Amino acid sequence: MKKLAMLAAACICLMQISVTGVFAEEKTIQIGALYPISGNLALMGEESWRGAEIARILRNRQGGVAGKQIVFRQGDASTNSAARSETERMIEQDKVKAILGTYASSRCMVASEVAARKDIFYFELGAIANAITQRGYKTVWRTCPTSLDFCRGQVNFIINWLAPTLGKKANEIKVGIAHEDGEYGTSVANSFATLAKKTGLQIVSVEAYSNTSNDLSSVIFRLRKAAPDIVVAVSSSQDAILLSRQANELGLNIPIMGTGGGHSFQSFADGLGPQANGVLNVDFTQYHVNTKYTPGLEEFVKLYQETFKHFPRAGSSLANFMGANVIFNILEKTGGSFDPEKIRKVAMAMDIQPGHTATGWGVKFDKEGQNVRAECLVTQWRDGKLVTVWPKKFAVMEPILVK
Amino acid sequence: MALLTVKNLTKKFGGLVAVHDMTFDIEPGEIVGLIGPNGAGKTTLFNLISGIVHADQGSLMLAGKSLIGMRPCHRSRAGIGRTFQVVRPFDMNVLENVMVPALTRTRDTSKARKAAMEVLEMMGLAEFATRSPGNLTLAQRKRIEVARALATQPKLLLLDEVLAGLNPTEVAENLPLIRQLRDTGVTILFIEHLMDAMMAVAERVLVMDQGALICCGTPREVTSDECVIKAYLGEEDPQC
Amino acid sequence: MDFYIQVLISGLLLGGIYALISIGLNLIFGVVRILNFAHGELVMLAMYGTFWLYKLYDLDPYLSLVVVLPAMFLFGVVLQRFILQPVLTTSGVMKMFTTVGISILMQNLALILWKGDFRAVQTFYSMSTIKFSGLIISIPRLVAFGAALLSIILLYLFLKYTYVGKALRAIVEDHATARLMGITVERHYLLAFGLGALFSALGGTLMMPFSSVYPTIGGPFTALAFVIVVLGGLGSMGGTFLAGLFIGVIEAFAGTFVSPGLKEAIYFVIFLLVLMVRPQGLFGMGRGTEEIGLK
Amino acid sequence: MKKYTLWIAGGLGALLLLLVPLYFKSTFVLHIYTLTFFYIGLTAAWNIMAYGGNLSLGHASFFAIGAYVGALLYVKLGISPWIGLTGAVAASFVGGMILSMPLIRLRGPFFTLATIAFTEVLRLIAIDWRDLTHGSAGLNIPFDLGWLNLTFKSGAPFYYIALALAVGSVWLSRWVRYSALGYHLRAAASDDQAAEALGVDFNLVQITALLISATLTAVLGLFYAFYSYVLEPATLFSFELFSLQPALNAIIGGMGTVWGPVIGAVFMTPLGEFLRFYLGTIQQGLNYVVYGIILIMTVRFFPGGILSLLTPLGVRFKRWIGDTGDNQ
Repeated sequence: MKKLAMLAAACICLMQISVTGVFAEEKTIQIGALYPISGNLALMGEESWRGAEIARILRNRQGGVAGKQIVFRQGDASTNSAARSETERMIEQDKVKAILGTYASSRCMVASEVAARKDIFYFELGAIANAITQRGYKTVWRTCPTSLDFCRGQVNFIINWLAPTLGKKANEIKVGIAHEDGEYGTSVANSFATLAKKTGLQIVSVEAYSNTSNDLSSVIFRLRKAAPDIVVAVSSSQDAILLSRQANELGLNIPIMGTGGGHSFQSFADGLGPQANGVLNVDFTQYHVNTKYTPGLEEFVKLYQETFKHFPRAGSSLANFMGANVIFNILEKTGGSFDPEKIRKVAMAMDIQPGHTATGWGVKFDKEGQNVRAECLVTQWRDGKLVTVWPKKFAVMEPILVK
Repeated sequence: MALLTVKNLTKKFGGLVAVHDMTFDIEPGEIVGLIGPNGAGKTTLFNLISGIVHADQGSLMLAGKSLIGMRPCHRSRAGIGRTFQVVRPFDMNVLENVMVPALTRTRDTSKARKAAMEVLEMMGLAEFATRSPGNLTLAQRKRIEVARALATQPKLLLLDEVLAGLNPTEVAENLPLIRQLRDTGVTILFIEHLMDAMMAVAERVLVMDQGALICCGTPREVTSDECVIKAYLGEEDPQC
Repeated sequence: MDFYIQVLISGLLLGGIYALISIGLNLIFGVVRILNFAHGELVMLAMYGTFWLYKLYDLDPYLSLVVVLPAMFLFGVVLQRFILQPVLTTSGVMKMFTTVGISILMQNLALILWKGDFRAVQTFYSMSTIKFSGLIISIPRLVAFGAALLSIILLYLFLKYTYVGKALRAIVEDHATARLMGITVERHYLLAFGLGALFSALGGTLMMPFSSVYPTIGGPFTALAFVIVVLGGLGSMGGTFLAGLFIGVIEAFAGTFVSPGLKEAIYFVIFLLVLMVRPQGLFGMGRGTEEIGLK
Repeated sequence: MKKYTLWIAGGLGALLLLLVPLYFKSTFVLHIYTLTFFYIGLTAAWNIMAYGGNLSLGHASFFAIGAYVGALLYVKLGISPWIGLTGAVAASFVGGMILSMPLIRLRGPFFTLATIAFTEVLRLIAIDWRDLTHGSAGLNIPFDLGWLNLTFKSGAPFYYIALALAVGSVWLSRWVRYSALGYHLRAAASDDQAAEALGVDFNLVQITALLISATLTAVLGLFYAFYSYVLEPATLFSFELFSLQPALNAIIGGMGTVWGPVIGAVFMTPLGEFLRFYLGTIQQGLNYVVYGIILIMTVRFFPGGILSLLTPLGVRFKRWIGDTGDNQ
């Protein structure tokens, strides 16, 4: 017993050194930026962070918020337990009063829970799980669409464009779902199922596959057997290419509609080449869109290329850019103060019509803090570019049906 | 009532017959030697008795209870202690090495520690208790093997060449030990190549050759039996 | 009916690729007795090598073999010589943890150097297929299957008829005795690790036409290779090939007729059962495996 | 007087540890301590099996079994986690018995592979069996406060729970090592045939160690589930976090000893967090590169772990206080 106690004394001083890196407090607005920038979500985590970073640089060039420069306190949510300790570190060590972030729903669930329990504002700009804004926390807000909005975009497109094109009524359309079994794929699959019931779409098969699996032939075979009119795919990253490749290899001539994630990556088209033509995708706003309704998009892309030396890799940076600007506008109106009541009043009063932000979304928060005017657009890969095809207002090309 | 009764014990490794149809008894309190040329099957017999190797045929009874099918750990608890020809100490200090078998008899570590110390004192190893077996002489390590086997409070102790590799003075020191062990009530069956040690200590001797028991009797009878001599020295035309 | 045949064919083709990846591990695990946790990373490194040769010098994946294979052979030798050789005398556990360190190092260096992007190679033949009587066979996968078969045969002949091959097999059975027979065991370890890396590279490169690479792709390959090597039996090349096909077909049928989510679980269960019933593997020769913990 | 220095230092250390939550209000620092205590417990539990020479890389399976059983009993049936503990212990006992079959037949790397496969099977089942475990969507533990529900507003209660768990685990690990089971395990590890010949029932001893280790891990898993209030298979069954990390702590701390794994956990856990927020933010993945290098260097240059560095100090310290060097 005596040895344990002696050891404990040693470990306390060890821990003192390792955790008290307190940063100096200057005249700035400190906001926490929590994204998974290492681990298997590193790519999309970093892309999402870049969107918020561009918004911060732009706003600071225009004088910052209420005369103060905005400073991001960086956090790496590589795992759930990392998300938790980073959130607590940012709140205590860096004294941030608001945090934005996250891209991955499970990281956001943990981080926003920690923030809510300390009455610190949590602005989610990219994670789509419905549950994030359904826990009744006053301090959790979300500017981007939920997985239900994704499915609403898909269902509307299927009913209003695909059905007439195929000459079928809504309840005759057969839909197959192939989704990775992580939290992203599961939440979209569940949302789609609920919406399909309401609108009469028949779901003929739901195939969940492990996101570490390197072969999807069995998914293709089961879809071939079910023979749906369209396959709704929810792929995390490389499984998007894998699905399309093996669909072609094994003769599954059915149109595929992705749900963001792997299908929104430029490397999806680069890897597939001509096979990618015609693959549909529902996601945040992409870059080939009718810019009349997305003011500020060109400016974002210009600054992104200036800062990171290449074209944005996915729509998630744009979504984070738009969300960060919404937060900065709120803080502008509250004069830089993070007082919960002030922020809540200003946020609830916000009322921007669709087509007046960089992503084309409107901004109107419901009582649970969810932006109800965030919607998903249907895009299609055409000659290596992801062009918006639906709804008509945002479309730059007519959608085509490629078997 | 014999302590150990062996009937038609046979063991084959593939085609090679290691032990062939052996039958013998050992009475409680006896010191029995086991001799034979290299490869006669002596160690295999020890492995059969201690359960490391399972017999193909024949029966093996200890104090009336059959050992066939019992795993080595249960045979040890039934009363069979054995040492290995090549010493195999655990990587712990000497006292702990002896405590391991002692702890199969009692769950209480302090009782086991006391019992182990007693055995070490008897084997004259008490002062090396906290040393690691690695830096002790071969003779001392051999005695640790015996001490470990003794700590299981065996009825029958199988000693596998405890004197091999020792210099004459060490042999002289260890020799009385065997009789001393028997006086504590343990029956001893021991393999040894040193004839004078065998003659001095063994009351009865079993002779093995090519897996078979070719002769048994007092040391003097055995050394004058021509089959034994033939087995050791070989001869021009085999008649025996 | 041809639906079942199609599932069988795709299972066999998949099995061929799995065998190709596992041959390297059989050499390393069999000869050098190291539970190599960085095996999947060797495959990943070769895939990145093929990708960059394609992206920067427009070199076709199949041609890039000329560069990737020798490079990976050298990498394997260097890895064994400077990182694993010094710890060879420590316990099996320490060697295993060294390879875990190597695996973590390689994954994150890949993340730092080449970012988290998934990269794919786009060639005219990656989508080409042969179609007859309703069955479809993808050509790049067939090439990979052929390469696996060829490698097994070549390796089998090498191990059986060349002196070096016999030396390696002797080491697999009992490296202590092999040393007594005058075999320079350490030098053969270098060769075994180099060959292991080379065959893993062959697997990685031939997969590029129909697969994409990202830093953490190695993990599932490592687990898979262990399952196949143990099922196939240590040191038995034929065993590895048949075990690879076995797992490929199991995965295809389990995924199609049970559930795609559970196909990996099913072959891990089979792995556990075989490990308990026949630890030396379905086709292994059993000898020489006591030393590393088989009853 | 010298004789009591150890006691005084010990007492002081214990007192300091108890006062930490009062001095540190910030939950981040408390979180680091709590996480470290959890890892001390987990490494000590893992170490119990290591005495017998069996290296499991599948302890995440027992950790997750404990977490899920405890959480599901609470969320679905409203049974307080304190009662749920019995369920967690029972479930991990069953898991342990399943894993005991390969344990008897296999040793060394092959047993380690069996533990990895065992965890993988459970992880995939947990993901696929959505209506029980909610799969990857995750199981949230509702936020109703109270000791009975193991949910608190401040970080202090869980600090003390984790501290108690750590002390308990280390005590159990120490008790096992110096008990009959401990000696038999160490004997079986160094020479199983010789041990068997001396009456050590090899299979029984190894299975007992496995079951103690499994149930202790499951208990820790349950408390961790309520501490982290979001359960999902990817985290709880994670190979890196709960199978590999305890083994790493033990290796770097000092294998097969009682205090080695404790030192390993105390050294590695804050280091992991420290590396992440200092290096991780500078360059993606840099912290893991350093982590990998530390691992390779430890195995290469001081296989005995930190403890082997400390023992010379320990010996000098013992001589200083005139201790006759008992053999512990």
